[in-house]
Amino acid sequence: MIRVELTDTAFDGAAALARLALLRGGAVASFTGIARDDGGVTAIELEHYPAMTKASLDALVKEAVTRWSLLGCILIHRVGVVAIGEAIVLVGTAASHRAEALEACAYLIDRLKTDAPFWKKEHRIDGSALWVEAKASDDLRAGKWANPD
Amino acid sequence: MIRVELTDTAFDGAAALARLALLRGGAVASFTGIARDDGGVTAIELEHYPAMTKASLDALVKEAVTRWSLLGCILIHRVGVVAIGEAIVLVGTAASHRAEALEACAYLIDRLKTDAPFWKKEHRIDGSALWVEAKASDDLRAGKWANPD
Amino acid sequence: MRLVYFARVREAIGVGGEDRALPETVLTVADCLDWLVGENANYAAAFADRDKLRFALDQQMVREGTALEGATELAIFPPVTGG
Amino acid sequence: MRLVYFARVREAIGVGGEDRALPETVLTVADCLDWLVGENANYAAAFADRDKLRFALDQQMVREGTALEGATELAIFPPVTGG
Repeated sequence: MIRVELTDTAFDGAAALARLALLRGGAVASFTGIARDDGGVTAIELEHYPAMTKASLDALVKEAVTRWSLLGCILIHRVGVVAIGEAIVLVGTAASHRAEALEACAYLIDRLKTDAPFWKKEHRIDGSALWVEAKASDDLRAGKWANPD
Repeated sequence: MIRVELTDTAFDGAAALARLALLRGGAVASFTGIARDDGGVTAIELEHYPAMTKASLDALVKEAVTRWSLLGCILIHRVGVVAIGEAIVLVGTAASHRAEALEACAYLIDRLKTDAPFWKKEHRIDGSALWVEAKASDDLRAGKWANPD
Repeated sequence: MRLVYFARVREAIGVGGEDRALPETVLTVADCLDWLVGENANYAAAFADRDKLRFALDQQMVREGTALEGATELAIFPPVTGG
Repeated sequence: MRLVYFARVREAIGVGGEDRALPETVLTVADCLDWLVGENANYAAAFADRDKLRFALDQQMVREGTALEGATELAIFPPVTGG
């Protein structure tokens, strides 16, 4: 069961994950990225590259499913304006054992942060809006997945 | 918000995780271990050491919260008979950033597998019941957390 | 060639996309940037810090040195910040 | 000393726990195992493979060589298989 979805409205992560638990695997791992107010942020807006985004996420999921022989995988990402406290992204993985589920989940969130064409703009209380800067640490984390361990 | 719980009935993992998402952190990671039928298994029974179990889980959670400065942590583990398909354990972690949440979650499930006094007995279709053998790979995984990286 | 821009680059140039007939001499992504900068001041500002630019050719991430060859769409954007 | 057993060890011995007055000479967990084995054949079977035994003294995981000292409860069990 593979589900890759872009959505411009809040999604029910719990329901999505519940389906992974039905795949008779022994392990389900998940990561939820939440819009966070680190001081003065009212909302986070996600711009993306429609013709490429879904394809890039599909490719990452396909890679993870193969490399960690996943029974199921979910990747839901918001586009447009996300209110503080709402989920921006959900990654869910199901496998027979925990190592595969945990590693594939970390792989997907690390890689999508450096490979999927999204850009975050922080809307602030004072009415300003700033593009979020990519973090070098994200490139580092993505890099460590380069050669299959 | 820290919640460590032993329960002899099925629990609602989704509701537990939803509370972690309210802690204004940017990242929530989770792991669910599910009773799996790898051929002829009808149920899995968990024996545990009541006087020690909760204390050992509390200690692991305390260590994870400190080491990865978690905003919240959940650890729910079943005791008694668990039907195939039901969750045996849920680990949930909330932090400002994904690295802390993901690593703390993997730490907790790896360490509880070698440190928490539970023993699994597989009940099989033919009426037999076999104690599950501990896996050397579990000791290996737990070992890698020894020195804080 | 269809050129598409996103985020800070789109804002600096002022449009999200445009179609351009590229001269024969423009062979790589880098050549294309140089040619555009020569065309219009806005591009100079948008492409000022090339370390802070990423590229996709027909929706595949590529480096600056990649040849355009038969590609139909070149996207130019800042490092991605999704997730 | 309160002795408690679990899983395969409990089944091999036949009881989940018992109270025993340990002789002065029993100083460590290992001594205790040796003494019990001397007492009753069931213990010999239960403790046959010491690599497959784990111990907790007053609910703290310990090794075979750990001194009993003032501890009140010694748990003897197979490697844990939770999670």
